[in-house]
Amino acid sequence: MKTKTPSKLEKILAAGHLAVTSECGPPRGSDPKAITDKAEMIKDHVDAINITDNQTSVTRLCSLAACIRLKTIGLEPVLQMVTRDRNRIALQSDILGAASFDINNILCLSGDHQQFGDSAKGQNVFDLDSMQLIQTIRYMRDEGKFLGGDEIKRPPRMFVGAAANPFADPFEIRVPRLAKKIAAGAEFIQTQCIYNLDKFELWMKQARDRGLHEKVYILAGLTPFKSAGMAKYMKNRVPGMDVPDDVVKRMSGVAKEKQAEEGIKICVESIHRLKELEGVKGFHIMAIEWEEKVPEIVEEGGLYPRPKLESHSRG
Amino acid sequence: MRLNYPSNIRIIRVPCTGKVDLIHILRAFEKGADGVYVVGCLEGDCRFSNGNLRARKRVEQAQQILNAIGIGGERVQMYNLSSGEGPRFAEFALEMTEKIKALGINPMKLAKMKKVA
Amino acid sequence: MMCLAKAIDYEDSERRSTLSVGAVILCPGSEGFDPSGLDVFGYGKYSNVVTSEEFERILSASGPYRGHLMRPLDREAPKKIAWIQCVGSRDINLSGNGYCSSVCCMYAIKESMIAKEHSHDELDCAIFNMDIRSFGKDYEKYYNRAKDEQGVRFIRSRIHSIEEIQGTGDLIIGYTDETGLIKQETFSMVVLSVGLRIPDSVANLARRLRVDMNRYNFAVTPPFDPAQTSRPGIFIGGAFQGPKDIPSSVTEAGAAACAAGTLLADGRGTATKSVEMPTEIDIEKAETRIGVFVCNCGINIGGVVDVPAVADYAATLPYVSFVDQNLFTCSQDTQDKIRDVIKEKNLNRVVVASCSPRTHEPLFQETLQACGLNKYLFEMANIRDQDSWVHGSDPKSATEKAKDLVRMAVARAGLLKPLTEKKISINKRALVIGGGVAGMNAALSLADQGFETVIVEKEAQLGGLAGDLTATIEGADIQRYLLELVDKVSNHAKIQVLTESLIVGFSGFKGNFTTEIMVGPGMYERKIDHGVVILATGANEYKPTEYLYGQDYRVMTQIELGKRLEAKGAEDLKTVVMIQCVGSRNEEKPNCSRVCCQSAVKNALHIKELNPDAMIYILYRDMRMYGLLEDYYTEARQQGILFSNFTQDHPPKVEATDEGIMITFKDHILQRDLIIPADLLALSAGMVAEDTEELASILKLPRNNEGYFIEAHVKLRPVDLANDGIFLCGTAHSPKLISETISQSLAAASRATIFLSQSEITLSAVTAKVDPDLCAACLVCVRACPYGVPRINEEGVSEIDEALCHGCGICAAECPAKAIELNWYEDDQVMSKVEALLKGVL
Amino acid sequence: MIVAEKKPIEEIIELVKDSEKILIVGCNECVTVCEAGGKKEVGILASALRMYFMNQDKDAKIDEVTLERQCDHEYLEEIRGRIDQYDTILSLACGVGVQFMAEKYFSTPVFPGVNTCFLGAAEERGVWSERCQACGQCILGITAGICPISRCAKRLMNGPCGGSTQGKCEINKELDCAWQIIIDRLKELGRLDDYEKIMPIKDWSTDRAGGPRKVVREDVMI
Repeated sequence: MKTKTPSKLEKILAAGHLAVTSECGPPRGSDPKAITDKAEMIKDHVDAINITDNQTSVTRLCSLAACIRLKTIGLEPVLQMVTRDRNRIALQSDILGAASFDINNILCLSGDHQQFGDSAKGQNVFDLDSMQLIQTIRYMRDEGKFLGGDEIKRPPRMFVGAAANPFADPFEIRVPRLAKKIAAGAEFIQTQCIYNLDKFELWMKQARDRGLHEKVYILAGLTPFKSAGMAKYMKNRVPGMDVPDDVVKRMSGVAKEKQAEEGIKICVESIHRLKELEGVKGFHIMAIEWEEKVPEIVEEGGLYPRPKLESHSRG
Repeated sequence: MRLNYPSNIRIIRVPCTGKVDLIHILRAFEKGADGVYVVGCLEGDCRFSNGNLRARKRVEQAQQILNAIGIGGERVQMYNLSSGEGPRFAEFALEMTEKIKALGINPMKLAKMKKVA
Repeated sequence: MMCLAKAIDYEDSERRSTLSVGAVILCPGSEGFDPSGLDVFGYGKYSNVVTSEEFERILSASGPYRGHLMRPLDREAPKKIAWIQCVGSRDINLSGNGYCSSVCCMYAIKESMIAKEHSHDELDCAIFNMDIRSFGKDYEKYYNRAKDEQGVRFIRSRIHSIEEIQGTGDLIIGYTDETGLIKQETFSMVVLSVGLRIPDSVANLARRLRVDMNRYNFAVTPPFDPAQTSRPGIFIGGAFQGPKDIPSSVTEAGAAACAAGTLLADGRGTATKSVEMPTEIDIEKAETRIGVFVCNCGINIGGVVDVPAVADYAATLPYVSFVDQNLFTCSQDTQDKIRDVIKEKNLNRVVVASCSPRTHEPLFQETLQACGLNKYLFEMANIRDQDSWVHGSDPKSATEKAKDLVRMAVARAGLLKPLTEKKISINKRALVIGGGVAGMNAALSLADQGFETVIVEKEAQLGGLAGDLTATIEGADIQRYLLELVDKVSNHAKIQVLTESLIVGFSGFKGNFTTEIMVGPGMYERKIDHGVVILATGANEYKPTEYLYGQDYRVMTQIELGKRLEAKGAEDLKTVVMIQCVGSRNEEKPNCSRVCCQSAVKNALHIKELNPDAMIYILYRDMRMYGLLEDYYTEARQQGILFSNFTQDHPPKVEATDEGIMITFKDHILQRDLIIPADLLALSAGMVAEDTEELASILKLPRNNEGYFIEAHVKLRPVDLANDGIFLCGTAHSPKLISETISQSLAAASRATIFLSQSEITLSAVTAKVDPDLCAACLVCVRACPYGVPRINEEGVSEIDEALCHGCGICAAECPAKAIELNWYEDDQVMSKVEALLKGVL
Repeated sequence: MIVAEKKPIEEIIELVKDSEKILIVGCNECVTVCEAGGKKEVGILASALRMYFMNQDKDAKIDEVTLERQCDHEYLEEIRGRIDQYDTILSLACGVGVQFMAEKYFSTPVFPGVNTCFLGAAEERGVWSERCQACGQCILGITAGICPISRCAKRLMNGPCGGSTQGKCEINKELDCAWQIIIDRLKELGRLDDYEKIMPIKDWSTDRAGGPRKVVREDVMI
């Protein structure tokens, strides 16, 4: 498959490999070691690393700086960018900043509402929404222009991604919404954590029925449970999350000290099942504050070793 | 029914407690009343459907305001009884009188007395 | 003590007068049975045995113990009270009163509930009964509440002795329970639920009037003319016709009034004198001159309050031009005096400091009107009920309070404005909804009195449910009666009948309604203007889903059985079983249907008459053969009809076989199941109200859960609805017998006549009014009014129709723009009292 | 209508506690309709403040007036003659009225007595909810008549976000997800296909982002 950007992730996907990505949350402080340490743990087991952008609206070190830090140690970052905190000036400016460090992957999100985080009394921006951010980046890259119409000298060359939540309500528009994001210009999709595999398969089937799996690379999102408590929390407290009762039961059914192990097991089993599902082009493993377990999951999931590509060049 | 109750109560007649306005209650205190209480029909038995429930809400609003300005919300109360319950009327009169005695006179009167002295 | 008002002429003596009248209505009433003669109950011997009438006094706040629950012997609070039912009722042996007194079950339940409420500690109440007869509208729910929520115990039993325990005053009741076991239980107090009887004086009166009475001295009335005694022109209302409760008495009194009114219709208004009111004095430019009249009320006020001091004080108040004090301000000579003073002193506001406006305001207002003063320029200070009566021990405070009350009254009086009471003309036509026995009787009564009446019936024929009925329990032929009734109605010059008609719209107010009707089968629309509405929408027999009904031809309802007996007789019936309370007294339809016990007994007796060898079983929960119906119950037992009791939890089981319908039920004496093969199973199906959901919403009338319309007051206004000008009768109100239906329709017609016989009605001026300049059209009044009266008019401001306004003042208090005032209770009028009271305090 | 809410009496006292001559001015428009600042509320507040000052042993003159509207010069003029008698004006109008008053009577302190909340509707008496943010460029024609700008917590033009759960918003289970309603309504109108049309990036210049706005109607001016 032809690639449009210098992105390593794009190349791996285009070559037909199952891609593996993971993510790191930047620290709530300015110590760069917090990022590099996490990245070092997983760098050999993943193709690219997402850096979250003030996730759950809790203020952290900025995503862009953390991505640059990864770049400096030779890793492949995926810059997550939410439209909650920046207007179109800041968004475009940050995109150019990232491009200047040859950050080649970007994931477009709207972002959690600020009321969940540490700045509930703050304003939100939402000048654009995620769909429009995708369009903006594609416009900057493909047309070489700012939204205002002026020309960009050395436009960004980014592989543009979006999130999809197959489980949010209303279910009937989940696939049309995916189609909409693809139409906006999304080239890869990282999904919400999948626990309800049946429902995910149904979603994927509907996507396949429309041929969407051929227009975009879908990476299945997975998050291992550390404990039964976490499973219950995700089920009941996190909006848009679908954790079936039998999964919670399974986690609760084992002794406390064995629960972490069980969580990894569930995650690995999911990889094996989803690998076989037509349309799944890779996995996005979000081991929240548990990055050390990513290598184990990747290995057990039969996704190791990662493919090696000839050193990527600036095109 | 010639029951005895304290003689410090003056009744103002309204067609329904639903006619009692929050302003009426506040004005009474403004003019120096030590306490005000509204006596309506039993809840669920208002002759005009829900006037007494509205009165209760207004009494609660008055309590809030009186608390906020330092007069004391306890000085205003809502009571309910049916027309045949003379003894309960007397009980309420006694209860209210004792409540107000315990709270003392309208604090605005104290403020005025201080000023005169 | 002499009457200070000199209202009593102690020298007066008996005189004979002759009055010439066109009709007489007998309402002499009944009295409580005196149980002194019945040794078994120990009344008169043990002081803790009291009658229900005495117990009522014990519970009363104005009673001997001021409402504190005590027993007579030692003034101790009782812990356990027993009620003994049917003392002097349903009892041929001891008292000779074979009838049921109809009211005792309900008052015993009521007394037990109130006793529980009055008791500080847990009180155990037990009601010893043969059957609980809670047959009136919504009575069953009250019974259920007593039983299930308040824990009143109901013990089906027969009492054989009551003995006092020496020293404690407690009483041991010895009784036989329903299984025949002899038991005893100790109570702190026993209440005898005594029945009603006709006093000898009443019986003598009736004999003098040559009015026929039955063997219990109740007046005899024909089933289809329940207000008529045996003597033409003499009518009857209340318990002299048979034991009955308050709503029935009020209803039948209305029926008697209607019957008398029909007889005397030509004379209506010929003997009345109308009062000529002088033209009203315009006071708009006059300076305020207030007259204050302070009343001594004999010694009621004067004995406590220093009236001269109050009068002197009143004279010092602003705008007061005249003060007087009277021994009795309400006496006629004082009215004359006040009238003279108003004229002489040019008074334009009057304050009377006396008693309660509730009782005396209209009297004084008339005095004002008689000398041309608007009646709303009047104010009262209640220095009796609110003062002298309640502060008798402290005359000094009472006098000070009286001065305050007078000052407050004078302040308000000064702000009063004359108000005009709107007079509206009355459309003298009546609309009767429903053309059954109830609707036709109501229409006929109105038409016979000269009022044009329109009957709206949804079916193609008149008659309603009565079309399916054969005879009354007394044996009167219902079909013949109905035929005559339909004939009279159809041919009456003043009655218009619209059949196959549906009401689709309704508007207006008392005296001036407009109803839109689609008249079938052509479905053309008619608009009828009328002054009153009589609702007679009726009810139907419940179509059972229980006991194989509709699945086996041998299972039928009582109405169907009545028709079958008429058509086929009973020769072929060897065994008949009847099951009571089908579709009544259950979770879905909690009320008793009132008529089904008598339907069962009526049909059972009819079968026996046709085929004396037939075996008949009636399976019942409580036999509710109230009033004089009890005699038929007694007769049924004497004829060998078998009665067996079951409970709601253990209903009979029914199975269809070739040998017959097999009915399994528990016999309480034998304590085992019996299986009876029956040729016919009759289900005493209850009544269900006609479906009036849409009608109720068009007319905006409230109905209870079972779909019966809700009257203005359960006891005192049984045929009025809360909405003026709309009346209710027949089974649209609740299930009832045909004679009861006729009574109620006459009563409804009588109430309607009060309206229709006036040429105009005067509305209270105490209504809300909107200042359109202030109104913000916010809809708060529209949403807050309990009667849906305010509306935003074409000018975009709220408008309140004074003919519809009930005068509660809720809208005035809620209005955020302060654009609404309630006449006579305007904000400054109300607040003037507060300000006068607290003047100078701050 | 503009929906406002009464400020807590404590907060108002804090604003005016040093004043001696206060005129409380109500408004007979929106704030009357939403029961926050009409003649009735003026009366209640005036009485409460009079009592507060009396209880503080202070002499204060507190007067009441309710104007037809505080957002029109002509109505505000009605109090010009008496404005000098007061050292404080407490306006129970919305933020518009308070400011217009302050502009007009430049040398008299004007304080707000209500919090102006939003442009909304009365769902029933006592319950008001937001329906419009006055963005100046109405898109209701393409969003099935439901405004995502005022009713989506993230004002997403292409919602719903992943937080929409059982028709409710992620920020509050009581709050309807605007996009759920849009989708329901599109379905009802048989226009669900429209959902896949991407809503273009919005021109916010007619919103407050473009600075204080002004509507000038030459056609009605002389």
